[in-house]
Amino acid sequence: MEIIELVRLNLFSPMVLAFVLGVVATLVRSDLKFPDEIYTALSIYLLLAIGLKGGAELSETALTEFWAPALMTLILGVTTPIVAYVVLRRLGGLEVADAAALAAHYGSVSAVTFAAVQTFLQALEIPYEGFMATLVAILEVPAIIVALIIARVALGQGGNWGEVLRELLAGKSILLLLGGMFIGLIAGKAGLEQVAPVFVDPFKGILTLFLLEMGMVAARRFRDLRRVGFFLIAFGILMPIVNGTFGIWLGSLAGLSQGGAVVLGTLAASASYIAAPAAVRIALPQANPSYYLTAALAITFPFNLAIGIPLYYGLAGFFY
Amino acid sequence: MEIIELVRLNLFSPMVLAFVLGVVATLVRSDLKFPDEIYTALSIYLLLAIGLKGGAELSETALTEFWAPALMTLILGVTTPIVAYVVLRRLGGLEVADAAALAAHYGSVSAVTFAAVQTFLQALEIPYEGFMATLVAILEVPAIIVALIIARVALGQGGNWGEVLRELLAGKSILLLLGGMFIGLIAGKAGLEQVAPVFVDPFKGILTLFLLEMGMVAARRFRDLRRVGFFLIAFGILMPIVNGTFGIWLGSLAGLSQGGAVVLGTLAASASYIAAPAAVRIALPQANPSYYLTAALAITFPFNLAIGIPLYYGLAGFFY
Amino acid sequence: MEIIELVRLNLFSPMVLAFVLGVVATLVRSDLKFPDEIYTALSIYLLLAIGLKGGAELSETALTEFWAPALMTLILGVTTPIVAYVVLRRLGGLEVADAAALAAHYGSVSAVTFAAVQTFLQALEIPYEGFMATLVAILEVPAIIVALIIARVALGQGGNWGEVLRELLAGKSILLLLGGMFIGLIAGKAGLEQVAPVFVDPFKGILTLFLLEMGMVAARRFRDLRRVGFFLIAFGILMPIVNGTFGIWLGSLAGLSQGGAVVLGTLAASASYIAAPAAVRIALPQANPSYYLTAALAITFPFNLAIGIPLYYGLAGFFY
Amino acid sequence: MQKTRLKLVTIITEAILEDRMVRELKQLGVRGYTVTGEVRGEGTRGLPTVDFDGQSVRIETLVGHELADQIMAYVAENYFADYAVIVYSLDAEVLRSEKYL
Amino acid sequence: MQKTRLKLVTIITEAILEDRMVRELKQLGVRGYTVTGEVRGEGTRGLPTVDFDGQSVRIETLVGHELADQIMAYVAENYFADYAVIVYSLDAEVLRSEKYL
Amino acid sequence: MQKTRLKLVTIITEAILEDRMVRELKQLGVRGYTVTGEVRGEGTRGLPTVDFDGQSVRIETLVGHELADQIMAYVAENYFADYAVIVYSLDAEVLRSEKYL
Ligand SMILES: Nc1ncnc2c1ncn2[C@@H]1O[C@H](COP(=O)(O)O)[C@@H](O)[C@H]1O
Ligand SMILES: Nc1ncnc2c1ncn2[C@@H]1O[C@H](COP(=O)(O)O)[C@@H](O)[C@H]1O
Ligand SMILES: Nc1ncnc2c1ncn2[C@@H]1O[C@H](COP(=O)(O)O)[C@@H](O)[C@H]1O
Ligand code: NA
Ligand code: NA
Ligand code: NA
Repeated sequence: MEIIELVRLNLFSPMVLAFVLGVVATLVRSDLKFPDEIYTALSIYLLLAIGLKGGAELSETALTEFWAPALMTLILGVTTPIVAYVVLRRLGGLEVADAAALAAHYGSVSAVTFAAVQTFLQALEIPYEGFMATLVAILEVPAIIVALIIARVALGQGGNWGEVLRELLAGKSILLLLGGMFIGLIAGKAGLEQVAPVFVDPFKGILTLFLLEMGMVAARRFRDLRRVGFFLIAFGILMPIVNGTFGIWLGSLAGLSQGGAVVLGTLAASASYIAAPAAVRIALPQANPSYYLTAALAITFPFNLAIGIPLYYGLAGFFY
Repeated sequence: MEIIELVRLNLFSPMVLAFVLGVVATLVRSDLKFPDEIYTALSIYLLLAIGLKGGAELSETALTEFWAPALMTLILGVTTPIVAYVVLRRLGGLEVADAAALAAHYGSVSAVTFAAVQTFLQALEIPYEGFMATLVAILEVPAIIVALIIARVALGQGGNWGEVLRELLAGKSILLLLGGMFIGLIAGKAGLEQVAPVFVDPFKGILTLFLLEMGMVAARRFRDLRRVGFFLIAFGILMPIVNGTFGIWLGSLAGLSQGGAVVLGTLAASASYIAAPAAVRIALPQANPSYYLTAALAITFPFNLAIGIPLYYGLAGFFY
Repeated sequence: MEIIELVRLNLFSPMVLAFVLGVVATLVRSDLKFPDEIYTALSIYLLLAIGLKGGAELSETALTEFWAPALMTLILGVTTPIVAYVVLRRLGGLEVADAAALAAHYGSVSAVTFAAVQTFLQALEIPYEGFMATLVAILEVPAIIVALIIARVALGQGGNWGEVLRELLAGKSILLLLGGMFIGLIAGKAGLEQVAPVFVDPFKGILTLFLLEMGMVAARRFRDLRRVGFFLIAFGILMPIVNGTFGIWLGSLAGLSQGGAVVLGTLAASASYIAAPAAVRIALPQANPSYYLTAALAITFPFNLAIGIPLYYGLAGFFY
Repeated sequence: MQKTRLKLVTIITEAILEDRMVRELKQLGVRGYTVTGEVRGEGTRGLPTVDFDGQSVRIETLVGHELADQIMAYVAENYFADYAVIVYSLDAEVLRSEKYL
Repeated sequence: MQKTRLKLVTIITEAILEDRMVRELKQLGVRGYTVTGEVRGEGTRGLPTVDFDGQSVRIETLVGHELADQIMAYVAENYFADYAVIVYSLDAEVLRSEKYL
Repeated sequence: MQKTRLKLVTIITEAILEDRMVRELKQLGVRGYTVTGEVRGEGTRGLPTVDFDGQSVRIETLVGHELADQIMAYVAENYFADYAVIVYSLDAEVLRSEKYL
């Protein structure tokens, strides 16, 4: 299939269309509001479900298959924030704090984008390794730590490192992903079976509801697009393509299947908007949240959802 | 089957019984409370699910089948509020604003009543056209506009019409219905399949939960029944029967199946309590909300749910 | 199977592991928070689902099968709080109000523990009577009344008994259990079928989510463990074992299957933390909530969930 | 426009007491009240009592000076001993004072 | 640190009016506001009107004395007749008064 | 009954700061506090920062006059520069003043 055809297919999925509906709802100033509690509940669900399935798959994975992709993911987590930081400082001329904050977001990962690429591949019936969810967890934290270290060094600050690290690891997205994985690993596929009518079958539907809300959240950030300027818009589209290609390449080196490499590329291309904003807001308060939230939510996320995912799939063809 | 038997069957469905349980909970002053956020979430779900299914069906409907029912629905939307207004002014002696407010509610439509009639027909295995959900969307707005125009003319008011219209069309129920339909139309039946474990299979169960809460909401209005008086109680029962019969007849003229005509009749018979109250409260603030909310929620909705639906089914026999 | 093996099996179920994850989340001071509204919604769901299934089963049960277990349950509800009260006063030296409050909790029943034992038996494919949910409803109220009477007599108080009784019977857990049962009874198995994708299939998954939150709630009580002292910790473990054995024995006398007796034993062993705390807080305000909530939530519930249920299963072997 | 000084009496207490408090406030003579559910907090009593029901509620009522004192005395007498509760009053200015008195 | 006395104006009204009120407050010149959703209550008008949307909201804004009076007059004029609404003002002390004026 | 004048200090800030603020308030010496979650608003800083967590919280604490000033100064020093936050204080009357001091 042509990339253009894949994009079309992807755009016409209920998930992407629900996101569009959310954007429209905000633009026409609808009184539609998702209660915050429901948003929280849906995100708890998504993270736990991703973890559970990943864990149950991992319980049947041999360590020999797993170590190379895990290592490559770690490399991604360390290198991508450094590259992003340099680009943002040199080419974008951003302040240290703002550049480090953005680097943390783009080095880390978006669990919802992971869910979207899974759904995309399943619709095309392209197989990928079951343990990819584990890589989401591995990719989430290191980039944030690396970016914060860069900022500390550049700004010469000291500060309460232990506390920041604890908050990061006990943060809800890591806790739910790792916790779910741990449950899935111990309970195994038989255990997952018992709760499949909640954590497996409705996954895409719940994701659709979540994306409706995400569309509203992202659209509220559109107003800030002018404020962040052209450079950041370009960064929010090009950086993911670079990181995505890099991720696919590392995936192919690690011996992942083509589907697995597409997932790893998408993970690399995605920008965090749960774990990273929370950590950055506390540890780097002087960084302007308009920059990192708008870039991650209003530029990179919709780009990946609509165009990035089929694009990475197309790009993977060059490595396989 | 006799109507009386149908009523019995209908009354003994989990949906109707859940409504009764909600009424009982309020009457015995139980501490059972549905969090508002859950109510909002359930209604978002129901509207979106109705839209999605309608859209997916519409994607396989020929325009030639669809235009006549759509036209008849539009006729319903324009004529029923006018009739209701005249009845309320002439026979009931209501104030202009109160009569127009009620006319808006009875000309418009209740999506939950639509869900209930669907469930009823499915239990009896009676087929109906898949595009009926589209008619819900078509029937929702015109009556409100017609009623507001009547009030404006009768009261000689000017006012910000553009704003009222925008709020009406961007109102959450229209947005979710039309938005869902749009998603269903583009994603098609294959797309719907992907999210069926959320938007199709659990529909009746979610409706049951929603009706439990509706029972509590309706029962809180029972106290107002004395205040609204005998005329409005009679209106809340007889107007639906008139509108229902009219709807069935127009449905039969439009060439709908018998099941489809029952649905259209039920739509005509139902009174809005989401879109209409919101619009009326803003555009006709001087109308007493006790009248329209009590009539729609505490009289007409339970009547339709328990007796109206099987009755319209019985009445349809005379036209087929 | 050995008890130790059963315990292991039970501990490795997703339900129990989710509880552990909740405990861990609180201990590492994660920012994971379950919105209160979601907690409320999940508990409404669980109680209604238990009731519905029980009612649908009861609709196919002969009264001759049912009266003996119902009677034995009533006996449990009257005797266990008396025994608990005497133990707490004589051996524990607790104040009248505190002893009565605890007696109310341990004589009454925990619906979530019931859900857990059901899940346990289903996983082992051990059959039990369908009407057990009815016994949950029967066991819930009498113990609370008995304990309050004891306190009133011992303290020589008068007070508004009618009001307390009304609040107890209209309390949400009784209302949902009995209401659900009533719906299930009238709608029958065919009615339940219609809503099974919501009230049957996802039950274990929803229970898993609920236990995640329960783990957090229980762990917040752990800090109070020191305050309640060693006696209450021992009471919270030994009283359930005594009550559980007693329940199994009465179950065997009543002619229940072995599975049914395990369920009845677990019910007897469980301590209420929905109906009892609400009633006790109002009717016995001078009793210290730290005692009864900590004992029921932080000691007895986790004990039953992890060890008690397989233990009662093992103990049942001696009676069959 | 005529402004009048009234008292805004606020009670923060266990969620389980909401219905009862409201009933009693009406008996004391308040003409209106506003409840904010789902507040949380800590005081000198320790943990909130019943988690299941949401934690605490804030009940506010605009009343005349005398009724304000009566409400505070009533809460002190009936709730201070056994329940997690605080009550305080603020000076408020309103229009249409007849609505509240 | 320099403290300034401002007015904290509070409006409690039907949830359906939230967006409109906020828009109008901005037009009147407020520099900020805070909304607490999901409050509930009773007054002299009886039942809250539209259940679907949550019941009432509380809108609070810290403003200077003059604007406070204007807001109260505005609400009285435009909402007292037809809507369930109350408005009151409290004396508040703030730092950085230029932020609010 | 003996009424005492205290200060009701209110902080409205980003939800993400709730736990930290509460910890720091306790270190400053408050004996109790009440949090209202899920409030929303706008000020001079623009959009709330982290949507995921609910938007803002209101933290209120009844304290003596001196501690009130300390809290306001503390918030000003540590949060005004980088966070969306406002703090104000009202005069409140309470019973049982020893509970708060
Ligand atoms: N000093 C205080 N300031 C604000 N709220 C308080 C204060 N003390 C107690 N509270 C609130 O009142 C509730 C009951 O307090 P207590 O009875 O002291 O446990 C707490 O949960 C808090 O929400
Ligand atoms: N005296 C009062 N004290 C506190 N809140 C009030 C009072 N009167 C009315 N309210 C609030 O204002 C809303 C509208 O009041 P009303 O217009 O009197 O129905 C009510 O729903 C209450 O939330
Ligand atoms: N004048 C004001 N009145 C009431 N609340 C305000 C005001 N200004 C700011 N706020 C609240 O304080 C938060 C932070 O304000 P700011 O730091 O100005 O963005 C806002 O989100 C509002 O909830
Ligand atoms: Na990334
Ligand atoms: Na109609
Ligand atoms: Na028990």
